[in-house]
Amino acid sequence: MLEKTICAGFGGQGVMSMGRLIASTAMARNLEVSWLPSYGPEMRGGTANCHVIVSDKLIGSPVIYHDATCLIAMNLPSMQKFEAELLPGALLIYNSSLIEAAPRREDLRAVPVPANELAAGVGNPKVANMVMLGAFVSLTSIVELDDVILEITEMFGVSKKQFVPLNEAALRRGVEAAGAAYAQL
Amino acid sequence: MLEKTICAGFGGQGVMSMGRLIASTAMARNLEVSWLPSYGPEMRGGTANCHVIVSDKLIGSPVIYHDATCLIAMNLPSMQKFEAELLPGALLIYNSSLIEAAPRREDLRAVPVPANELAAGVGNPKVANMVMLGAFVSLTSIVELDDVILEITEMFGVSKKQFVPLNEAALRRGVEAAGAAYAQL
Amino acid sequence: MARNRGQVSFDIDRCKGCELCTTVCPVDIVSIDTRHINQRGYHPATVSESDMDKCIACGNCAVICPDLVIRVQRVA
Amino acid sequence: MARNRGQVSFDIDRCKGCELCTTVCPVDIVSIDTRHINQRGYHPATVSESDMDKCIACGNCAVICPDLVIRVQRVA
Amino acid sequence: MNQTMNKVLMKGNEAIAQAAIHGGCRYFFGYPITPQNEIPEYMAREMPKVGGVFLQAESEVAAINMVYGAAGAGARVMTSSSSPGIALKQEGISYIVGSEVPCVIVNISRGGPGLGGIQPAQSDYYQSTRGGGNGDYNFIVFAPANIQEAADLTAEAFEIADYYRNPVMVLGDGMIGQMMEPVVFRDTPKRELQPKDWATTGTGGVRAPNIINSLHLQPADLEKHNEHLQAKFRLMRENEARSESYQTADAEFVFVAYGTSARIVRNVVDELRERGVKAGLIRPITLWPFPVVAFKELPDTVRGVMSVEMSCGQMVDDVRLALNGRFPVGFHGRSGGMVPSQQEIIEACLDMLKEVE
Amino acid sequence: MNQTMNKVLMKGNEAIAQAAIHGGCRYFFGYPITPQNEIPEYMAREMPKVGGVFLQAESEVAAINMVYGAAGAGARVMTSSSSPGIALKQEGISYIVGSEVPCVIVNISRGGPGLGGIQPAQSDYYQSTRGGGNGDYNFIVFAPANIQEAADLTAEAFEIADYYRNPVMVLGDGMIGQMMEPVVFRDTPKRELQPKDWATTGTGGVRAPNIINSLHLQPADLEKHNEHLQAKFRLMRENEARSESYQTADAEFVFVAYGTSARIVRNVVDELRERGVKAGLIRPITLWPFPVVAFKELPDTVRGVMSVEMSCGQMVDDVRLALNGRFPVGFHGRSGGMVPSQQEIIEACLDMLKEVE
Amino acid sequence: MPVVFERTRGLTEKEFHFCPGCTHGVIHRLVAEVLEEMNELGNTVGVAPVGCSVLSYQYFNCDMHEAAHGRAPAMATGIKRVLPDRMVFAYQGDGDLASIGTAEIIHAAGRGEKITVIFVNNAIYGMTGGQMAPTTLAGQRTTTSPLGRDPRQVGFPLRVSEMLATIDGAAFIERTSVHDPAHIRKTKKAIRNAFECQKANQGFSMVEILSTCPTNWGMSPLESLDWVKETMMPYYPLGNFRRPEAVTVSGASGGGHA
Amino acid sequence: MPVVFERTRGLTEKEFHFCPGCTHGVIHRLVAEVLEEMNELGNTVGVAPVGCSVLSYQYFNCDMHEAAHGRAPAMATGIKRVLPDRMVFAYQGDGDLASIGTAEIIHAAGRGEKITVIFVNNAIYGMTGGQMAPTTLAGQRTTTSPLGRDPRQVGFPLRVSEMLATIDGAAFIERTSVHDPAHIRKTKKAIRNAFECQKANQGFSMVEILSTCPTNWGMSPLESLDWVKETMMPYYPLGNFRRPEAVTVSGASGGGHA
Ligand SMILES: Cc1ncc(C[n+]2csc(CCOP(=O)(O)OP(=O)(O)O)c2C)c(N)n1
Ligand SMILES: Cc1ncc(C[n+]2csc(CCOP(=O)(O)OP(=O)(O)O)c2C)c(N)n1
Ligand code: SF4
Ligand code: SF4
Ligand code: SF4
Ligand code: SF4
Ligand code: SF4
Ligand code: SF4
Ligand SMILES: [Mg+2]
Ligand SMILES: [Mg+2]
Repeated sequence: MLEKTICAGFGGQGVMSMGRLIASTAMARNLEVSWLPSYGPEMRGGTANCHVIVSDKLIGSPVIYHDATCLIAMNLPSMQKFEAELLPGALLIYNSSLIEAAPRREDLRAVPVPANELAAGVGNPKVANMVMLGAFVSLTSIVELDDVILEITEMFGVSKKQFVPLNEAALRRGVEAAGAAYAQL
Repeated sequence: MLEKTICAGFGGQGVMSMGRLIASTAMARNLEVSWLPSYGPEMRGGTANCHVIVSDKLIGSPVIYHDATCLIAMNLPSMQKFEAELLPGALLIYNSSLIEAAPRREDLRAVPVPANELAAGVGNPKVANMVMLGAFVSLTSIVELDDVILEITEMFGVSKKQFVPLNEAALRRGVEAAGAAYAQL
Repeated sequence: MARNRGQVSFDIDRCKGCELCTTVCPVDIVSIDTRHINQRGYHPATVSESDMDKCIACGNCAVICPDLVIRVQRVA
Repeated sequence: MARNRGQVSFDIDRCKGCELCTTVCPVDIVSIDTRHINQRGYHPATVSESDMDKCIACGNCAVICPDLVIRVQRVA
Repeated sequence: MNQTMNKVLMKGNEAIAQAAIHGGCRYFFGYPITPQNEIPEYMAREMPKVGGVFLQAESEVAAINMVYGAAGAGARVMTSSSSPGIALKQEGISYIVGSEVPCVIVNISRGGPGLGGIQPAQSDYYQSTRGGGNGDYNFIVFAPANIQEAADLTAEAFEIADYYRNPVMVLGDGMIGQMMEPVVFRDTPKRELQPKDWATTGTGGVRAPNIINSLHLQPADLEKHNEHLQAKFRLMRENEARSESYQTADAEFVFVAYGTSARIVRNVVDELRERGVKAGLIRPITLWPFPVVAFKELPDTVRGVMSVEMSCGQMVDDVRLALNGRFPVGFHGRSGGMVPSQQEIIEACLDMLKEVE
Repeated sequence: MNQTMNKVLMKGNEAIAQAAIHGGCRYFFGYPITPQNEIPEYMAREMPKVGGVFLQAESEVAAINMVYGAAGAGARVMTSSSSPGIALKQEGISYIVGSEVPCVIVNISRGGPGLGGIQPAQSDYYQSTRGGGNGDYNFIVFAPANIQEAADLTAEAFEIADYYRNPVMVLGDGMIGQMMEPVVFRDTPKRELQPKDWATTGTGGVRAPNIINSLHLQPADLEKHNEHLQAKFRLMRENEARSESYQTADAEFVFVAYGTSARIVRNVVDELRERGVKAGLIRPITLWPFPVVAFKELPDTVRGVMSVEMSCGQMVDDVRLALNGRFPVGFHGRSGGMVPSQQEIIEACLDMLKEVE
Repeated sequence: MPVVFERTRGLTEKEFHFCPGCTHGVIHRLVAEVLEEMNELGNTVGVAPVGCSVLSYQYFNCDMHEAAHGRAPAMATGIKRVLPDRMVFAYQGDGDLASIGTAEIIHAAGRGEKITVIFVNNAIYGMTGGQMAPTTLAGQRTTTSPLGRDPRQVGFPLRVSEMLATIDGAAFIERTSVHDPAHIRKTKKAIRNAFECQKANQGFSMVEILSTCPTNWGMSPLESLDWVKETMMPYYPLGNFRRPEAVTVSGASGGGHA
Repeated sequence: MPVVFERTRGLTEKEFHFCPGCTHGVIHRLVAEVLEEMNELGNTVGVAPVGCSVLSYQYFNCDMHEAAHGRAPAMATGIKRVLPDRMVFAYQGDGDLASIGTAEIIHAAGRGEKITVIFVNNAIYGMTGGQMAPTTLAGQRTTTSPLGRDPRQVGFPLRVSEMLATIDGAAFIERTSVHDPAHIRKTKKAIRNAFECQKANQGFSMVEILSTCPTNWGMSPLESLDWVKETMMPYYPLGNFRRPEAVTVSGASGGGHA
C-alpha cells in the first residue's frame, strides 16, 4: 500500500491540518507516514499545499512528483496547479463550491464536493476542509472515519472538546456527498 | 653569493631601517633581496628584528633558519636569541655599549662595536644603528659604503637632507671601529 | 465656493479586500462588495454608482490603500 | 593630628620608566633613576633615601602607576 | 517500552528541538531564518518549562558567541540557523573549536548562493565539512535522512560534543526541517564523560582560574595546540564515521547520497533492481568524518559510483577521495531548491553505465 | 621600459595596495587586522591622491557589504583582511558571487583556528577555495609566492573580476604581506571587457532599472541561475588555472606547494637534486581553479608526490583529486605560524621515498 | 477631469506581494511618490532589505540593489561613495535595521553618510513568521515570545530614533505613522524632507515609520491600524528628533497626488 | 606599618605587556581591586576582548574567557544566562565595543543584561597599530586618517555613553577618566557602583573610561595624560548618564587601598 495525497487550497482553508489529520490517523494505525508542507512566501495569502504519503513500507522521498494517487483541491488555482501531479486513474476531490470549471484531465476519478455549502449547512463555513476530508475517507481505504474522529477528539483535547461535534458533522456530510457524487460518475 | 643577515635589537633602536638600508642598497646594485620583519605584539616595546637576504640568484625562503651569515645584535637579548641562527664561522657584530657579556658561541667571527658611544661621539645616540651598519659594510662585501650613503641621501630626500651628514659620520665611525676591532681578533 | 465633487475608480483585481479604505471616507461611501470575488480571490472595495456623487474627492481612500487600487478624480 | 609619614617601595623590575608617578607626588620626591637600567631595559622610578621622610603616604604615586610597581606604607 | 505509545507526528524542526531538550540541552541562542524557525519557536515555548533558557540573539554572530560563552560556562547549549546564517557563524565556530568547548549547531539548509531561496538544498556541504572559518579545524557533521534519525542524532550530538569538547553539527535540508514523520524519543547512547572541570563557573576561591581561549601568540604554542586538536580529529575520524550501506554487497552501480537525496535514491535502487540493474547506495550519516570504510568495503563488481546531491557537486569530492581512482565516479545534482526525481536519477545511472562500458 | 629604473623595495602589503590602484581600483573598504594593516593604511594615504575613496568600515561584515554596493554601482573595488576577518565576510562573498558583481578580496592569512596567532599560515586554503559561505560558488584564488607576483596578480585580478563578473581573491600568508622585495609596476594584461551596463548608476530615465540581486524565490529560477553560474565557473576552470612546474620533466619525486612554502620547497628541490634525488615542484598560482593539467603532465617516472603546506593538510585534498590515485600522495605541514625548514622537508621526502619503495 | 490621486510612476506595474492591509504598501508608495515629485527617479539607487519588503527591487521604478539581511546601510554607503551625486536610499524593517543591522545603521549615521533610510517599524519579524523584534512591545506575543515579551528577561523595546538622535552625523531623524490619511500625509512630508536633506548633502537622514503586520499580529487590517495608534504610538512618540537648520521643511505638496 | 597601597590579589603575578605609561594597566588594577574588595573574585567570570587587553585573561585572578573581536557582550550574555548568580564582566576597547561590536553592546544594554562592561576609550585602535576608531577625535591623526579625522568624510566621533543612556535596559552608565589620581579614584567608585548594580540585578552597567595610548598617539605617557584632559574630556564629558534609584553609591572605600 502506497498512497500519495496532495491537499491544496488558499492559505486559511485548512489544507495543512487536513493533511496532518490524514497522516496522524494513519500513524495511529501503525502505518508509515510523511507530511510535507509547502513553505515560504507563497504562504502569505497565496496558496498552500501539503504532500501526505501513507504506506505500509518505509517511505522514500516525501515529495510527490507526478505520482500522486489523490488530490484534494479546495480552489481552482490548486486544482489547475496540481492536476498534473496525478497518476492516470487517480482520485481528484475538488471543492465544487469554489471550482466551477471541470478538471482538464479526463483520466481521473474526479469527485466534486460542494464543501463550502455543506460546511455552511452544518453551521460553520470554516469546516469545509473537514467535509473534504470526509469525502476523502469515504473514497479511499487509507483511514477509517472513526479513527479520524478519534484523532480529532484527541487533537482538540479537553479544553476545546466542544468543537468535536461540529467537525464530526462536517466529516459525515463529506462522506455522504462523496457517496452521492461518486454514484453519479 | 648568498648573504643572510639578521638585524636585531630593542624596538626603537632602528634595526628595521638598518636592515632595510642593506636591502635597498643591494637592490640598487641589481642584486636579489628580501627583507622580512618580525611583527606582532612583541613590537610593543619589546625586541624587533628583521631578516635580510641578498643574493645574485632568486631567493627562496625569506626566512633565515639556522643559516645566517651575519647577525647584527643591538642588545643582549637579541644576541642571545639569535646567536643560534648563525652558521659556523659566520659574522656576529654586537653593540658592546649595551652588551657586556661575550657571545656564547666560539665558532663565530665576533666583532664588538661600541655603537652607542660612537654615536654619541658624532652627536646623536640615535644613530647607533648607522654605526653598526658602517661596521657591517666594512666587514662584508655585500654593499659599498658610497652606495649606502647614496641610498640614505635618497631616503631623506630634499626636505630632510640636513640629516645626511650625521648619518654619514656615524657610518664612517662604524667602518673605522670595525676595522679596529677586527684587527684585534 | 462649491464643495468638491469627486469620482473614484477601482483597479479591482489589485484589491485585497483589506477594508482600510472603508473607514476613512468622510462621506462613508466606500464599502466591500461581498457579492463579488476578484481574480485574487478577495471581495474588492467599491463605491456604488448611486453613492458616487457624494464623493468630495478628498483622496483619503486612495491615500490609505496599500495596493494602489484607487484613482480619484475631481469632477466639474 | 600630625601629618602622615609614609614609606614607598618599588618593585624595580616591573617598572617601565613611564614617569607617571613622578608628577603626582605632592612633595615631589619621586623621580626616574637615570643611572640605573632594570632587567627590562628601563630607567626605573625611585625615591631617594634622603627624600623618603618627606613622603606623606598619600598613595598618589601608586594609584597612577599602571604597572603596580609601588607599595606605600604609613610609618609610625 | 512500547514505542508506538510514545510515537508522535512531528515536524523535523520541532523534533530536533525536542530531541535537544531530551539530550540535555538547556540553553538555546538563535536568530530567526526560514526554513528553521520552528526550532527557536519551539524552544521559546518549551525551554522555560524545563528550567532552561531560550534567548533570541540580535544576529547569528551574536548567537554563536552567546553559545560560545554558555558552552565555556559548562552548559549544554545549541544554536540553529540556515545557510546564510551559518556563513555568519563561521568565525565563531572557528573560535569554539579552537577553545575546545562543546556545543551543537543545527543547519537547516536552503538554496544559495547569497540570499538564494528558501527551498531545500544540500549546497552547504563544503561550508559544513570544510570549516568555512579560518584555520585547521573539523567537527562532526550529522546528516539525518528522516525525522527519527534527526531526533536521535541531535540528542546524541550533545553527548558527543561533550565527549570531544568540540562542536557537532546537525545538517538537514529544508525538507528535513519542514516535513512531519512519526518520531519516538528514545534513550540516548551515553558516553563516559569527564567532569567539566575546565568550565568557567567561578573559582570559588578554591582553584586556579579556568580560561577559555583560542589565542596562542607563540607559533610553537599554537602549533602544539593544533597538533592536539588534530589528534582529536583523528580520533573522531577513526571512531565516529557512520554510514548505511544498502544493497551494496553485489552491486554493479553504487549511489552515494545523504539526507533527503538518499531517501529518493533508496527508491531508485529498488526500482533499478526491479529492472535488473544491481544498484546499491552508500548513505553517509556523518559527512565529516566521511565514511571511507564503507567505500573500501565495496565489492569489485562495482562498475560505477555516482554522487547524487541537491547541489552542483560538493560531496562528490569526498567520494573521489574515498575511492582514489578505484572506480569511475559520476555526479547527478539539482540545485536551488529543486529535488531530483527518481526518473532522472535512473536515467543518469543508465547513461553512466553506458559510458563506462 | 627600464625595469630597474622603476624598481622599488616594498612590503608585500604595500605592493598589493599600490598594484590595486595601478589596476584601476578606486574604492577600498576595510577593517584593520594584523598582518595586513599596511594595505588599508597605504590606501588611506594614497587613494585620495588618485581621486579614489578609502573608507574604514565598522567591521569586516560592513566592509564586504560596502564592497558589494560599490561593485554593483560599477566601481573597481577591493577589500582586504586576514583569516578571522575573512570568515566574517563569507556571507557577503556568497552574495557577491550570487549577484555577479566583480571585486577583489585580499586575505593575508595567519594561524588559526579562532583568534589563533598573527604569524603566517596557509590554513585558510579551504576557507578560500571551498567557499566558506552558503551555496554553490567559486572564485579565482591567486596565491603569489613573491612580492612582484603579488603585485602583478593583484592588478590583473581587477581585470579578471570584471571579465567574469565574479570576485577574485588574492591569498598571501603573513610573510607575503610583511616582507619586502623589489617590485616593478608593469602593464597589466588587458581583457576585452563588456561595458558595465548592468551597474546601478541611475536609469537617467532612459533605460529600465538595473537590479543587483541574489534572490530567486522560485526553485526553477534559482536552479537556472546556478546553472548559469556553473557554466561561468567551468569557463574559469578551463581558462584560468595557472601554475609553475619546476624541474618536473624527469622527476621521481614531486612537491606541491604554493606561496611562502613554495619558495622554501624550491630551494629543497635544488638541494635534493644536488644530492641526486630528482625532485620537482608544482607551484599552483591559482588555488582555484586548481591546476590539474600540471598534474596530468607529470611523467611516469614519478614515484611520490607530496603536498607541503603551512597548515595541517588542506591542499593535499586537491592534489589527491588531481592525481586520482595515479601516484602515492604524502603530506608535510607545519602550523600556527611555524614555517617548515628545508631540512625537515628533505627528510620528509626521503622518508616517503623509502616508504613507497 | 483633474486627477486628485493616481498611481505614481515611481512604482513599476508589479502587484505588491504584501498581505492584505499591510502598510508596507503605503510606505512604498510614499517613497516612490516623493522620488517622482522630486524628479529623482532616474537619478536614484535604492537598496532593498531582507524582510517582507525583500522584493522592493521589483516595485521601485529605479535602479535597485538587494542587500544581505541588515546590511543595507553598508551597501548604500558603498553605492553613495561611488556615486556621490545620486540619491541613495535604503528601505529596512525593524529586524533588519534594529537587530542584525544595528552596527551598520549606527555607523552610517555616525559617518553622516549621505543616504536616506526608510525604517519600517512593525514591531515584529514579518517575513519569517512573526518572531520578536527589538521593537516588539512589552507584553506583545510573538512566536518567540509566546507569553508576551518579558522586559525582565529581554529588556524593553528599543527606541531607534531616540538612540540615533544622539549621533552628530544624523542630520534628519523623524518618527511618523501611517495609520490614517493625515499621518500618511505627514509621513510623506517627512520622507520628502529626508531626501531633501540628502540632496543638500547635510548628512544621514532617516524616517522611522510605525507600520502594521496584520498577519503576524493576528489582527484584521483595521484592528491593526488601531493597535498602531493605541499601543505603539504611546511607546514610540511621533515627532522630529533631528533636523538640520537649513533643511527645506516645505510641504511635499502633491502635484497630482493627495 | 599599615599598608596604604599594595598589589591587589585580584591580579595574578603576571607582568602586564602594555606599553610604558599605558593606562590599560591602571584600569585593570581598578577592576581587580573592586572585585577583591567586594569579595567576588571566586564568584566572577570575566571576558577579555580582542585589543591591547587581549591578554587580560592572564592578569585577572578569576575565571576568564577570551572573546572574538567585538563579541564580548554576547559571550558575557551566554555566561550570565548560564550562571545568573555569578558576577560577569567584559573588558572592551573602543574598536571592539564601538565599532565591530556595536550591535552586541547595544543589545546587551537593550536586554538589560546583568553584566558589567568596562569600556576603555583611548580614541584609537591600539593593538593593530593606531588606526582610526569610531571615538577618534576630529582632526586626530591615525594611520588610517593620516591627515587627521575629517568629519565631513567619516563623521564626528561617537559618544557611546550618551547613546547607550537612551536605552532603558542600561541601568548604570558613567564616563570617567584615569588621567590623575583623583580621577582614578572616582573611576574606581564608578566601577564599584557598576558591579553593585549588577549584584542587585538592576540591569546592564557600563563604565566608559578615557584612557591613553602613548605609543599610537605618538606622545610620551605624560603628554598623553594631558591630552586626555585637554583634548578628550571636552568632547567626552565625564559624568553619570544613568543610575538606578537604588544603586549603592557609597564610596568604594579602599580597605588597604588608596
Ligand atoms: C543572515 C540572515 N539571517 C536571517 C535571515 C532571515 N530573515 C529574513 S527576513 C528577517 C527579518 C524580517 O523582519 P523585519 O526586518 O522586521 O522586516 P518585516 O518582514 O517585518 O518587514 C529575517 C530574520 C536572513 N535572510 N538572513
Ligand atoms: C574579526 C577581527 N577583526 C579584526 C581584528 C584585529 N583587531 C585586533 S584588536 C583590534 C582593535 C583594537 O582596538 P581597541 O578595541 O580600541 O583596543 P585597544 O587596542 O585600543 O585597547 C582589531 C581591529 C581581529 N582580531 N578580529
Ligand atoms: S475620495 Fe474621499 S470622499 Fe471620495 S470616496 Fe474616497 S474617501 Fe470618500
Ligand atoms: S484599501 Fe485598497 S486593497 Fe484595501 S480594500 Fe480598499 S481598495 Fe482594496
Ligand atoms: S605616597 Fe604620596 S607623598 Fe609618598 S612618594 Fe608617593 S606620591 Fe609622594
Ligand atoms: S608609574 Fe610605575 S611604571 Fe611608571 S615610572 Fe613610575 S613606577 Fe615606573
Ligand atoms: S507578514 Fe506582516 S509585514 Fe509581512 S507582508 Fe504580511 S502583514 Fe506585511
Ligand atoms: S598600543 Fe596603546 S593601548 Fe596598546 S598597550 Fe601600547 S599604549 Fe596601551
Ligand atoms: Mg518588522
Ligand atoms: Mg582603543
